[in-house]
Amino acid sequence: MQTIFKRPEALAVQPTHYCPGCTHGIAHRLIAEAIDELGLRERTVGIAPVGCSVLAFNYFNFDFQQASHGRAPAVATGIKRGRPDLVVFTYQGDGDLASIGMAEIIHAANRGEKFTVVFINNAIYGMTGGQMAPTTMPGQVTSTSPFGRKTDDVGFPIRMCELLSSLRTPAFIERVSLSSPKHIIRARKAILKAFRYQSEGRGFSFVECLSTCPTNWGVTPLKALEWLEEHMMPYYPVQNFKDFEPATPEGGKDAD
Amino acid sequence: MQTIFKRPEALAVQPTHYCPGCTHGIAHRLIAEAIDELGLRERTVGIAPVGCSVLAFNYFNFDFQQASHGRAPAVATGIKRGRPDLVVFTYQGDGDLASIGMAEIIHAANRGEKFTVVFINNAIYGMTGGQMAPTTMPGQVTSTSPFGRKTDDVGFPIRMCELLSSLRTPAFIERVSLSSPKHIIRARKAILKAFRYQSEGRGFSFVECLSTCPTNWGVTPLKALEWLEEHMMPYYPVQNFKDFEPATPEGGKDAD
Amino acid sequence: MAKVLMKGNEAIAESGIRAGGLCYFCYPITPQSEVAEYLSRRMPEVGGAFLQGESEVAVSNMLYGAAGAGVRCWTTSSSPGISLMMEALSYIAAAELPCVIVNIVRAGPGLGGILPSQGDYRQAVKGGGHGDYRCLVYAPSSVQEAVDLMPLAFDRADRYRNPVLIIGDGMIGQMMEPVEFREQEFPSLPEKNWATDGCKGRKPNVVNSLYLNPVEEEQLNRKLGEKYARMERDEVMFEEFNTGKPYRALFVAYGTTARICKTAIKKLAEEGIDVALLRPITLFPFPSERLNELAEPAEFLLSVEMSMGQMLEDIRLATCCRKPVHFYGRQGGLVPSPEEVADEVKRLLGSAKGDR
Amino acid sequence: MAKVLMKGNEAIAESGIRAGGLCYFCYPITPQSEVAEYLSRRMPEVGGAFLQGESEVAVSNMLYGAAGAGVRCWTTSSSPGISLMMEALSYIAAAELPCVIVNIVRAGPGLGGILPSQGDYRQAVKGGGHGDYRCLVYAPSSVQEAVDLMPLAFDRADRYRNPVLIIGDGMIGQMMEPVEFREQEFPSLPEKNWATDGCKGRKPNVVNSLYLNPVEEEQLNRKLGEKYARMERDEVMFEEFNTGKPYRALFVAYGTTARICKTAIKKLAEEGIDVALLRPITLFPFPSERLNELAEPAEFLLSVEMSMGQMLEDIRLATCCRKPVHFYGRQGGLVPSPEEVADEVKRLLGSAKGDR
Amino acid sequence: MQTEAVFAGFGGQGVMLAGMVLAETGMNLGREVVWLPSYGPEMRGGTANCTVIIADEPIASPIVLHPRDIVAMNRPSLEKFCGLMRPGGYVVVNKSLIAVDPDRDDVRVVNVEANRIAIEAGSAKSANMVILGAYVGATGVVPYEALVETAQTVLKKKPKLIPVNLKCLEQGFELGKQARAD
Amino acid sequence: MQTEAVFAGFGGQGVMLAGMVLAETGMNLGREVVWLPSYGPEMRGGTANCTVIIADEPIASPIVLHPRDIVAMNRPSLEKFCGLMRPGGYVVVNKSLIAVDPDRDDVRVVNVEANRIAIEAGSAKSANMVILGAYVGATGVVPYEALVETAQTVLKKKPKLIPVNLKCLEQGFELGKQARAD
Amino acid sequence: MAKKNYLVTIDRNRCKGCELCVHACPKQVLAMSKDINEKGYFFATVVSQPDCIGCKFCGMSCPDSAIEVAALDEAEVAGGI
Amino acid sequence: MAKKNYLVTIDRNRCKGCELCVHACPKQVLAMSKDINEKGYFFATVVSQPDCIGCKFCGMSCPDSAIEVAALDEAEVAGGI
Ligand SMILES: Cc1ncc(C[n+]2csc(CCOP(=O)(O)OP(=O)(O)O)c2C)c(N)n1
Ligand SMILES: Cc1ncc(C[n+]2csc(CCOP(=O)(O)OP(=O)(O)O)c2C)c(N)n1
Ligand code: SF4
Ligand code: SF4
Ligand code: SF4
Ligand code: SF4
Ligand code: SF4
Ligand code: SF4
Ligand SMILES: [Mg+2]
Ligand SMILES: [Mg+2]
Repeated sequence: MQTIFKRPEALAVQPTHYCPGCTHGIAHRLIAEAIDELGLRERTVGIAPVGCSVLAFNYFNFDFQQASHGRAPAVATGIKRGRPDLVVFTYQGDGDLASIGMAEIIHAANRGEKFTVVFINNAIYGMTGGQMAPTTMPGQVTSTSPFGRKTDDVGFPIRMCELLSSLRTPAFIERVSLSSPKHIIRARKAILKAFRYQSEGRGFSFVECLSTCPTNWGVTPLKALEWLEEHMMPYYPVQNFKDFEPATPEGGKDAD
Repeated sequence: MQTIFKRPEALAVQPTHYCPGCTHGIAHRLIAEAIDELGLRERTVGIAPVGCSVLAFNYFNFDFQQASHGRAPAVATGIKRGRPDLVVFTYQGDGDLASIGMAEIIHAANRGEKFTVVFINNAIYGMTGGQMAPTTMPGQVTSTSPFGRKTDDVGFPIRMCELLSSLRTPAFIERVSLSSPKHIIRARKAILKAFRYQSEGRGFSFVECLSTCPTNWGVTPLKALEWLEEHMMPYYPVQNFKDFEPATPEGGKDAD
Repeated sequence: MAKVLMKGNEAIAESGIRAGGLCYFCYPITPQSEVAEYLSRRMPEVGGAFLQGESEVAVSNMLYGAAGAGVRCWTTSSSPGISLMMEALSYIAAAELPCVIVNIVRAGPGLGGILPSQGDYRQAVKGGGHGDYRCLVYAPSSVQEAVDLMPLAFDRADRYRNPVLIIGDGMIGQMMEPVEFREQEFPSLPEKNWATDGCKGRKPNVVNSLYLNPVEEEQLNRKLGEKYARMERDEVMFEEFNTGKPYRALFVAYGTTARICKTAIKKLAEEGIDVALLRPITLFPFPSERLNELAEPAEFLLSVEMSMGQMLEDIRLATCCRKPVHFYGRQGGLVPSPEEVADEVKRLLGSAKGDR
Repeated sequence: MAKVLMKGNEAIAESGIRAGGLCYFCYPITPQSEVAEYLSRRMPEVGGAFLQGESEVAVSNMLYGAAGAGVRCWTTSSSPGISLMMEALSYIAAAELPCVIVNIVRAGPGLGGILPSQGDYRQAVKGGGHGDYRCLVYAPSSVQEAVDLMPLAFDRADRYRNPVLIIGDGMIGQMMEPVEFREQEFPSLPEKNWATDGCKGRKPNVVNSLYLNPVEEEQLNRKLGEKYARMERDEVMFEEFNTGKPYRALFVAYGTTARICKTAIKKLAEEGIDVALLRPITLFPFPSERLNELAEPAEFLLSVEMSMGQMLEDIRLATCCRKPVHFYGRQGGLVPSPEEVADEVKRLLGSAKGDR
Repeated sequence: MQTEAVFAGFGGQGVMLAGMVLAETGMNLGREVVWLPSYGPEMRGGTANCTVIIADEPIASPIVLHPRDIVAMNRPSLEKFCGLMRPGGYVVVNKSLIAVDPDRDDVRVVNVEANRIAIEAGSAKSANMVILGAYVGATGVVPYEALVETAQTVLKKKPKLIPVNLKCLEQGFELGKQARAD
Repeated sequence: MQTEAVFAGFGGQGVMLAGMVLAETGMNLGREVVWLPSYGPEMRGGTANCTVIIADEPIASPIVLHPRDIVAMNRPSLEKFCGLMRPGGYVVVNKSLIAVDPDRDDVRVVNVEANRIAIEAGSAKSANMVILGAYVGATGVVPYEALVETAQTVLKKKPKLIPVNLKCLEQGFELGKQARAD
Repeated sequence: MAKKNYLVTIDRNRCKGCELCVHACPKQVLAMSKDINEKGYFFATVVSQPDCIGCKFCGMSCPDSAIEVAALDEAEVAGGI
Repeated sequence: MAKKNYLVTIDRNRCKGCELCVHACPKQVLAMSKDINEKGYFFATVVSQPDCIGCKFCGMSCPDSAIEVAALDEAEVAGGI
């Protein structure tokens, strides 16, 4: 008998505190698989954000730091600048990365910091009880947009991949979805590539995972996946935005 | 005799503290002209940043607030949300807006806050003595990039117009140059339009002015203009990036 | 008006609106997000402004802007969020802008936990931002008091042109108590003729904290100093409990812990041990004078806190160390029980001398 | 090694490198940008890391990351920049990470001015971030002392696993004095077996300040409390001046103002008035015990500060208000002159009683 | 006089609301009340509980280490709180989900099959009303009529749910009263 | 003994460097020195000045309200500082740019046409060396040889500039010495 | 090539009953049980093991890593394990 | 249409001597003076007024708003103002 699918070694045995059907767990597993596959476990440091995944350090089998809200990219920068030999990734929610942490993610991306970001976009603040995020869909009801997100009041949802890929420096940017096995397979590849690029020293790599928050969306896990595919995917296209190209020589002409 | 060119009324008589040939003064005048032309002086509030233009409140003839470093867009948001009847603009340098203030400018832009931003990009921190900015050119020597900006260490210069125009909400985004009368005329038009849009309630308007810092670039004012045209303009193309289009209806399909 | 049963956070929200705080900026954080949630529904009804900002840094600067334009504005947050406001708070104080900031304190330091705490006393009272500035700091100990302090806070903010902090703990935010929204009368306020709301018919106004000329900056510092001295003279608020008859010990406690002390006092009274309580309602200014008087008959003072004893220095200063000042505290989200507190008093009464 | 004439900021930069601070993050701000400028040239030479971050918020979190990975790291900034680090500082203290933060204080509050000040005393000493935490705080009063304190600061940061602040004023940063880079010997440090530097051969490490279980959070608070008590016992540093013979008054001053007091003491001595000085070198822990002893023979104490008297409370606490404690200060970037200070002493000696 | 009751159960069992209805009833009667939720990490997925204090004098401490009464909707709640209650208090046990009995003999036990009764009454979600009724029936801390009135006001916005909830309340109340009489 | 000198002038006149060379000379002689710049708003475009203190004992206060000596490169500097200096001190005046005379008779005045001499020596930028030489010549605060040595070390990286600067230093020194003798 | 056989194992006490695996399985191999586990969730179970095609979709979809999939050797299948 | 005449006025004490106006003028109407102004700057002056075509480039380029341009009426020109 040969096991063809099981919990990866880099994932801790410890069960998670996530709500039933929350896709955070899927993203965790994909990361662990990538780290196992590339053999990076013993030199990896993960950065947990403030958000539902704040306790991520309990769920992986390698070193972790817990960062203040939104600042995981700065924390990761600190580690990488001090210890370039380590493999570092941040794991951040959309409130964390796209709201309070906007400056840090853009600057880390633009400096080409050599770490990986796994961005969990579930269009809401999960941890604090379902407030509006910058990624919340137009019309979506949340606890601080009780009448639905009004774009003439607070604008349209921010698409982080599009935003970051308007920068020249980042090496790899891709958006994936965790909504079905087909998409999960693509997500797995993207995450693997992001870590591989990092381990090859190729600069900043970023994977956005479209995710669910059944609890705060107020639907079942299955309905949440449907809602993701129906409402989020048309606005947040699942695709590669940037893949590694050798940087042009210092001061050279602009490739864009 | 008919005066065809003079100091606009909205500009204070008070001489500025700017270095000789610094284009901050030109930008000031263009703003004052726009405000005069639109008759907005008595209901305008300007926001001075932290940077060489920190004392801008002395140079205009209307109400002003001085904001903390990088937060002018938040300050402007506060004013506009509390007093939507006022006309508000921020005046920010590249260190202020593109470094420490990145989160605030992106979010104000994305919420479509109904104020105007005049962004003075001189590729350096002027006020503090010429440190590297996120907008500093590759290879450019500054007091904190003594060997020239290395893109493999700190990435490529950030292009704010490109970045912001990847967002869906902003109404008006244009880059202009203050390097010659021809460009100044275009700049004047862009700034006028930005204020007009605001006064019509059309949402966030943004004008980036390519500028000089002869003092910290270590060249004469004339050479500085040349350097701007030669080195900055190819990388920072002078053009309109976004002009007002009516927002699509709530929750409607994505226009991009 | 009839009483209604309300959660502290929602009661604060409603009271803020009734006090004219029609411009509210926030960033979600437990245990106070209900304020924002309530106001996101309620503000549109009253024509006020509700905005969830991108961060507490931004929110605090939105306050600066709105306050500078003469608008009654406020925010609520909790410990880590408040720390992010320190630069702006210093600016707001320096530019003499009125606003109200409610801190529903949680356990710290760092990310800590979300349970109640009083660990931000020093930050609030001694100043967490840079430079010489002070905030007026109120510490309600019931939902009703939180409701009552909101209009006062707005009034004093405007009157002094100074930020006002309200320090509650998670408990104050989360518990429900019956509340009544009473109309409060205040003397009329000076006109905000300094606000940047368009220079029509007057010279331009400037909201600013930059003074490159050190002489002017010194003047600002001294002017602010005088203002804080005025607050110390005029704004002290406290409650006394059981001070009418002789007592052997004096509790000093604020907010939730003061209520716990009251129960402990009742329990102790049943055992024939008389203990009194001074409850500071203003933490800055601290009720030093009254505390000094009340300390007189007591054998010792006992500060009961949900922190490591952050109020101790103020108690010692107030009493010139004439009486032993003891400390009983729980931390990390644990709340001292009346039983624990009563036991501590008995232990101390039994024992010889405490700390100086 | 021969002496070299160096600007305070550059001397601090060089000393930081020699102390092994090979990982430096910064954001420019006057009056300390020379540290960054120096290190941007020097770090590549020594194979260290130099990075100008996007903001002080980011920089302070870079420190958290690097310190957590076991790297000796540090930053320098000035007042408003330091305020932006308050959340991270609380995290760093809570996660027990070692790092050094130099604050070249400027006039505040708000944007203030760039001239020298001591207005951040309370922020540094009483805690500007949320929650119960403390930093070890050193206050050099010469360029040489700043140089000497850097290795000590790094050592203590590692030894206590705690952030260490160095508080200079703009003068310390800007003036040139001859300095010598002396080798300092320290007992060997415990291994950083808690650092997140790859879990090869051991269980994963976690750098964290979140404790959802209040019992654990309380334990953390108490553990930290014990650490701070240990600092208070073992780390007090101060200098005495002119305390060898009888004196009528005692100056208490740190940093630049202490030097001014020394000159005032000489001037006063010429007029036959003997005055002594206690100069705290550590602001936390404050040299309370020694101050209390030295206060004994003095008629009064005079705190000389470039602030509105932020150190007064600590002096009063140390001396249990047994002696009048007076205050002479300049603010806003103005520096008290020796003449002014001497005059104040004479005025006070002439007058009857001062404040309690 | 002061009574304190902890209402505890699984998230979603409606214990918070049950406590709120009780507190509001007390308030409407002009008495002093506090409703204090446990909030914190256990919110997500775990147990939920609240404390209701009803008193004649202003309530000093909102924190009650040893409440007089316990209302336990599930087994972990019973196990967590039963040991803390004061001797002589009431413990109301949801027998539908709790197979065991309280391990104390100095407290008065009220057994109610709250879920079964609710399901039979036509609303599986109203088990909280059954048990609230039982608590009030047993303790008499507030008059039944006042409780009903509050429940009606609380449910005002969902008038269709009123009858079934009142039915649950009543059935619980009767059981509670009986237990008291026992 | 302690001497304090304020070097003041227009930004770009090199007063800061002149002060530094003096301070460094003092240090090389084993004496206590402090060099303190005025920094602040006046940096941009306005006047610049620094204070150099040379003493035999550790220097207590780096702040000198009433310096002994003044070296004024332009008129605003003379006006700003002359009134502050102590009686008996030296005031060195750059006559090339300052038409007026110090309005005090209790100080010793040393007039030097620093700019003219520098231009004649072949380096318009070296007026600061002329005036530094004059100050040292007049006051004798450090030996001339030590000053020359320091100047040479400071200019090490630009060897071409050494001769002209030394020439300026020397001419200034001679004028200073003369003035002292006067 | 002979049809391969697979063994799907679900750790019932890790399962939170989200049903994502059930939904993900193209062959209806899985279903929710009527029992609850330690944590009080209705957990997923294997109801038609032989239909399993070893696509691993169930495991990929499970947020709680409660599922293992193994490929059985011919022999094992024959042995009826 | 007759050639119009223009009057360019430079506020010498506002001028910081940056030379931008001189450079911007298409007609070499302006030049730097050899004198210094109150602030110590060599200021810009008008050296060939009649060549001015009133394009305002000088004014637009001046960071210190030191320049005014006026169009002269026929009469004024005649009057030799
Ligand atoms: C400075 C600060 N502000 C606010 C919070 C409160 N907070 C905790 S998690 C969170 C949002 C999390 O949302 P997201 O990043 O989308 O993660 P999710 O929970 O959805 O996975 C917030 C605002 C905090 N802990 N610190
Ligand atoms: C919080 C904070 N950090 C840093 C500074 C110091 N500072 C003042 S101006 C400035 C940069 C200004 O550069 P830029 O925005 O490009 O404006 P410029 O001077 O070039 O016009 C900095 C970093 C400050 N005042 N406050
Ligand atoms: S609240 Fe939402 S994001 Fe958080 S664990 Fe639950 S489902 Fe997942
Ligand atoms: S330093 Fe640069 S940006 Fe600042 S005023 Fe001078 S030239 Fe302009
Ligand atoms: S491996 Fe595929 S076929 Fe087999 S149970 Fe899982 S999802 Fe169904
Ligand atoms: S996906 Fe996992 S957690 Fe969800 S039902 Fe299936 S086995 Fe259980
Ligand atoms: S208006 Fe035109 S032509 Fe006339 S001086 Fe100015 S730039 Fe020259
Ligand atoms: S552009 Fe203005 S400041 Fe510059 S030289 Fe001409 S007049 Fe003078
Ligand atoms: Mg989220
Ligand atoms: Mg700039």
